[in-house]
Amino acid sequence: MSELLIKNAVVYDPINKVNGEKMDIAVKDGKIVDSIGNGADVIDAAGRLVYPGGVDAHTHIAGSKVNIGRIMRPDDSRLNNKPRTKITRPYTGYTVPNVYAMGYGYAEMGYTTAFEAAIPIMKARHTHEEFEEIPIIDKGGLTLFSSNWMVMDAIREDDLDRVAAYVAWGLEASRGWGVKIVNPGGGEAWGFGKNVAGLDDPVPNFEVTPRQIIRYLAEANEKLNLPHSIHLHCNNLGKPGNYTTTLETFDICKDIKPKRDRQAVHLTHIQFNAWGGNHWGDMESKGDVIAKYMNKNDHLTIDMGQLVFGSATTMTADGPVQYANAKLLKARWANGDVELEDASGVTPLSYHPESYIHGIMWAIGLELALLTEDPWKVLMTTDHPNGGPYVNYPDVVALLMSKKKREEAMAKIADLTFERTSIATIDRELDWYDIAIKTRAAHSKILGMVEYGKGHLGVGADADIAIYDLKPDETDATVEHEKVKAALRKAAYTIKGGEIVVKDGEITATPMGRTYWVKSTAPSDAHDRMMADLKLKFKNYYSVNFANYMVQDEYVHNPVIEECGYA
Amino acid sequence: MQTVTLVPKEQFKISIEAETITPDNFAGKSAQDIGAMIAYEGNTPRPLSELFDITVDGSADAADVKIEINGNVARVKRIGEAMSAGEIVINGDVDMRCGALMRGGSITITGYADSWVGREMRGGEITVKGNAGFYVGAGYRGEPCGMTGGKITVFGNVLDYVGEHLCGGEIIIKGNAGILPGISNKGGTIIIEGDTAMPGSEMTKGTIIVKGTVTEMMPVYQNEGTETVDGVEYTKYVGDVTVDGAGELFVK
Amino acid sequence: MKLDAIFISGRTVNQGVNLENKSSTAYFDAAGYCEMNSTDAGKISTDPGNNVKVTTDFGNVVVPMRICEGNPDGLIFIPMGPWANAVASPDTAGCGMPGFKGIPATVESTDEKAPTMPELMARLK
Amino acid sequence: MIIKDVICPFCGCLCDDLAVEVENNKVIDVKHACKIGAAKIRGHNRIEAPMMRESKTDEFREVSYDEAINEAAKIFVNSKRPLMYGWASGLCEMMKKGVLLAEEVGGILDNTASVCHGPSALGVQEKGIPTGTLGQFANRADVVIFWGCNPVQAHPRHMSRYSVFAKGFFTNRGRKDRKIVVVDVRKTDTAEMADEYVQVNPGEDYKLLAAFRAAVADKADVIPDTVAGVSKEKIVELAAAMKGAKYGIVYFGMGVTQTRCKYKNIDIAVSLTTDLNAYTKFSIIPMRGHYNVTGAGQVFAWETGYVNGIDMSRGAPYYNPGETCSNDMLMREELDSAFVIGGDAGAHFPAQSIAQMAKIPVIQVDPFHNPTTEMANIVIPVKVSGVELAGTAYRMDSVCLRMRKLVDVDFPSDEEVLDKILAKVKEIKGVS
Repeated sequence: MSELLIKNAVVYDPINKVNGEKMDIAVKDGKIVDSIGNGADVIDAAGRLVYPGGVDAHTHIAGSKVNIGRIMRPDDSRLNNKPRTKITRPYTGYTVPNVYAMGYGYAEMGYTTAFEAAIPIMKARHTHEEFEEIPIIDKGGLTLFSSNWMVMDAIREDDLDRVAAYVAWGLEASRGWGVKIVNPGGGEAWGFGKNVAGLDDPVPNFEVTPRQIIRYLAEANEKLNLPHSIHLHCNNLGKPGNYTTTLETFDICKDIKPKRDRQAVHLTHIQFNAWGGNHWGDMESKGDVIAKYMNKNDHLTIDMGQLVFGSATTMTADGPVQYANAKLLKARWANGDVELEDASGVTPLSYHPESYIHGIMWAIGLELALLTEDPWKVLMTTDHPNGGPYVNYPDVVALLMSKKKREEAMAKIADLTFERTSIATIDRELDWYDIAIKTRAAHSKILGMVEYGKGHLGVGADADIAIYDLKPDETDATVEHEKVKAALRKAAYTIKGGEIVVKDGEITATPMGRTYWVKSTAPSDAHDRMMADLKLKFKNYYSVNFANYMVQDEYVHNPVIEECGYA
Repeated sequence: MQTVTLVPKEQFKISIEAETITPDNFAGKSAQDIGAMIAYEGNTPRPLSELFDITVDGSADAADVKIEINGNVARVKRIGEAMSAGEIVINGDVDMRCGALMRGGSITITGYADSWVGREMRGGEITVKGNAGFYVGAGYRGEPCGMTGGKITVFGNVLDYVGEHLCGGEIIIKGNAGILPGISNKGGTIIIEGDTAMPGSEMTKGTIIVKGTVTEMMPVYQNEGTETVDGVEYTKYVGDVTVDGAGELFVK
Repeated sequence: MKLDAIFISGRTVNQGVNLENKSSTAYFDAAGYCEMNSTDAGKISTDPGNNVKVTTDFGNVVVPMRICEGNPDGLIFIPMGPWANAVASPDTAGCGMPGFKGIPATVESTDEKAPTMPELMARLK
Repeated sequence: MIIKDVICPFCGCLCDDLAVEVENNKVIDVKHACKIGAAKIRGHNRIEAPMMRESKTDEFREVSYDEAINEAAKIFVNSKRPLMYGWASGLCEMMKKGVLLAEEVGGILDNTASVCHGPSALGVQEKGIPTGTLGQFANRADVVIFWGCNPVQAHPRHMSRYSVFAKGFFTNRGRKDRKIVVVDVRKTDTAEMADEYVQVNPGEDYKLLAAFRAAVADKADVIPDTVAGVSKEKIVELAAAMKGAKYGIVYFGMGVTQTRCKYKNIDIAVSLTTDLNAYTKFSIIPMRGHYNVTGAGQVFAWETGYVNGIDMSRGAPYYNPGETCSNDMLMREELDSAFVIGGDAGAHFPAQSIAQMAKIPVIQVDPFHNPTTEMANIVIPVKVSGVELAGTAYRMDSVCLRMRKLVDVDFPSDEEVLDKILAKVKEIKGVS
């Protein structure tokens, strides 16, 4: 591997508390080193902005939901088309890009790691087949446990260790990195077209409540000492008045002591869950109330789920909400329930500034980020492609950094929005340090990927580096927001594992990334109890045999395996 | 005024994609410039000069450009794609997607127009003197809207799905139409002077008038009695009730 | 005497069994026949095992006849395969799918021999 | 030795509970499979060696793999409009190589769905598809509708494993817990064992489905006395039965995709299913034919954004069934070569389309002699996927499994042949 020296970089590396210092970065054998010989290739950053490679902890980039989105939407696949070149395969698609555009698009923006937000265990092989085709970026996935019969049965029998044993087994079966909970219990109720109304509404036929599902999985998560916390999509998403459920949910893990230096729970795309009012007519933002809670509590992190006007393809394991949206908007609707495990739905739609509802949703995402003081607590995401495609991240960054840009955007948004939100009154403008936290550092930290060299530029980190064509010292991001957006959209350089993969926004190399997964162990007696129940379920209820279920090694060519378990 | 005349040099067998042939692209260009433009014969790029004898008379803006194609272009696709102004006259048959995404100007086809003529049309006018294929004035796969404006007139017959996902504009078929004309019509007008079958399925808005015979009716329309349109009495149906449709279907 | 009928085709177990064995006589037995109900068979005065000639606007084929009382009057079935394709419509109706079902046809009894698979394909070269 | 949990390489059921006995590298017995699956795994007349011929009426002459591959590469390089059809009997691994080759040669990538469930994808593009995994239906469905499909003949173990006799968590009495309805133009074997057989006039499924929608929406007054040969009473009665289901499932097949109105039948069937979700839980699923045609659609979708009929001639994929599928192209006589791999165009295209293939060079990559072989100029035999080659396949409900290798043979795999052809094409074109 070659050696590389990046000179005169203006570096923002929050994990190492580097805040816009001009420095050189030395790279050797794909890692950041403190110094190298003088034979190395040199990139003169010449005072330009340098970030660690972007990390996206919550995005839908691979698997059965993304692919039914593609199959359903040739109208999307025909957008953003680029013919093949010597280096790149063809690009297709805007909200559901093909696997090549998926990887190239992230790399062009200086991103080098992305985590798939939902893997149904029974369809995990599909997710990994797509991982193996997405070029350049490193990947991992969050495995769904939230309406799983094995989990709910163990909870009903108050057998926490058996819950942990199944989580350990499920993560290995799906080659996943963390525990994903979506509308806990609702997926099972959706099996007969129903839903759970709130945290204490028992799941039909299984007699456990969403609160219990969250609590047991959170405790199991810590017993197993997993690198990431539970990753939770709250009940009642997309319903006016749902913020009360969200606040109740926040409290569930308040007393849980995480085993690692991270949050006890991460709650995702909270924008969709921070709605006041009782119905569409009186819907209003509760972003401020959520932010107040965030400012008073440290056991949790959230991510925005920012809305971007234009086309989107909503996809989530929250089957009921996808059906409700499709019915309301008369949109196309795919539903994909997975036996014994979870629901899922895919609904293409588009967001319009003229709609005050979409205006409120747009505002809430920004309120969460701007009203929560500590930037580490609120990650920037659009829940790609639910709030909007990830290629619009630079637009969201510009909004966070510039009140002027917010005002320009607000001019086109329905007036009622501003009676129901506080966005127009917020002056805060985030700086380059905050943005580095919200687009790399905090993502890596909540995932437990810092020790794997992600999201920072300290010695020993992976040499994943983004150089943007903008000089922080000579650019007023609060005013020149177009320049900010353009610079972040096409990186001057993206370096992945020490190799230059993007130059002036164009792909120059397409190495394959790695897949990170967790191999954790629970006590053997709990494991045996779990396996007995699991074998019974395969015999009686699964439509595939146990021997054909787990993802095999052939599907993870470049694995990085975190080993952990009971202390 | 600028007139561009194209005469195909050979009988093309493999379809040629020639989306460059529009008044917008030819405006103010010389025969040499036009000849250098690339069309694709299957996977092979070929300059227009290899495919057509090109003569240019005068120079003008798109609105005053007239392109005349004399000869068989039954295997030349996408002529007039996304044109905004000017005129194209095709003396003969033309292949698929003629006038797709058209915004303005006019296209006249004296012979047969293959499928997807006027696909996703926004404005302007297309006249087909002969017959036309499937999906006249329809949309692309998965798009909620096909034609949103402009006018298509076909003197002969058309095949199935004419005006599918029509969101606006007007389609007049003087001959017969195949099955399911005006399916998912959201607000356009279709007049079929000949016969057709199963008109207006999933229509939510807009108008379909069938002056000939409807050989098969969809079982989803409310009979509202008779009504006279332009002096002719029809039975008026409103539907499609399964989509709470307020479309109006006039049947003899 | 010619019978006007609607032609359809489709899978059968035996056609499936011989899907990878198509140059065998077993494949002919599995896919080279025409089913109709006994009333229709009576109309063209033929018995099971005798050959019938099926003709559509797109071609004709001779195959042995079998009785299937499940067929309504005027409906004939030839399993998917070269014999059915001899009379199928190449028109893809604007969506890429040719015409394997609902094709107007005529059926008449015949003394002609039923072609083997290679013979059928040879007709097209 | 007995290899257990074997996955069957024949139909979309992808049964994964087979037991195959192998003795010195030969399959000698297959257990738990249906007749069709057992026949495929036992295998029979395979093509022994690569062969070529100048004209399609000549006798084949045996050649080396290299000679056949070089000739195939030349045909590709000289083609302006090469069709690349089939893929569905192969594994996902080789399909990815097929996409790569199609991009390099600017070809038309199409799979067997275009004569099978291609129209289903067009219907999904209009309305989406409320569906689930087969075990979801086995565990929950109490109203089961087979519309235009005949699993007794086409998917023999479907009813016992998934749809009719399976005993699930909420359906532990199996058949007794289910109302089976069959809608077809004739009384098939599946209709014989149903609780209710609804005979629909050929080509009129679309109107019948529309009538069901009206009945479900309590707007039966617009329904005439009979629709498509079915009485209004029967339509209203069945609509009520559907609305009263705890969990309804519609299985549909070639009866609706191949008949008049084609994809619009699936379009409106999905709408009916979606409408029913306002009253109860209803799903719909296509009865996919080939064991990995679903995989072909999945792989092509994540590689190119589209499921079949993919025109790569402009360097970026373009999709438009009715313009870019195999039979569209053959009908318009605009192909100058055809490459058939993991599919049998000769046996499953209309004769008039095959007549066009007779005029152009045809390359076949397949283990077995079949009607496409009769049309071919170059034949390259390969391993039988799922028997002699391990890899990935997708079941009809998009659950993907890994097929095992049961025996070793010294034929190359289809993937290896594709790699070699691509390398030769690049060499001839002088690209790296």
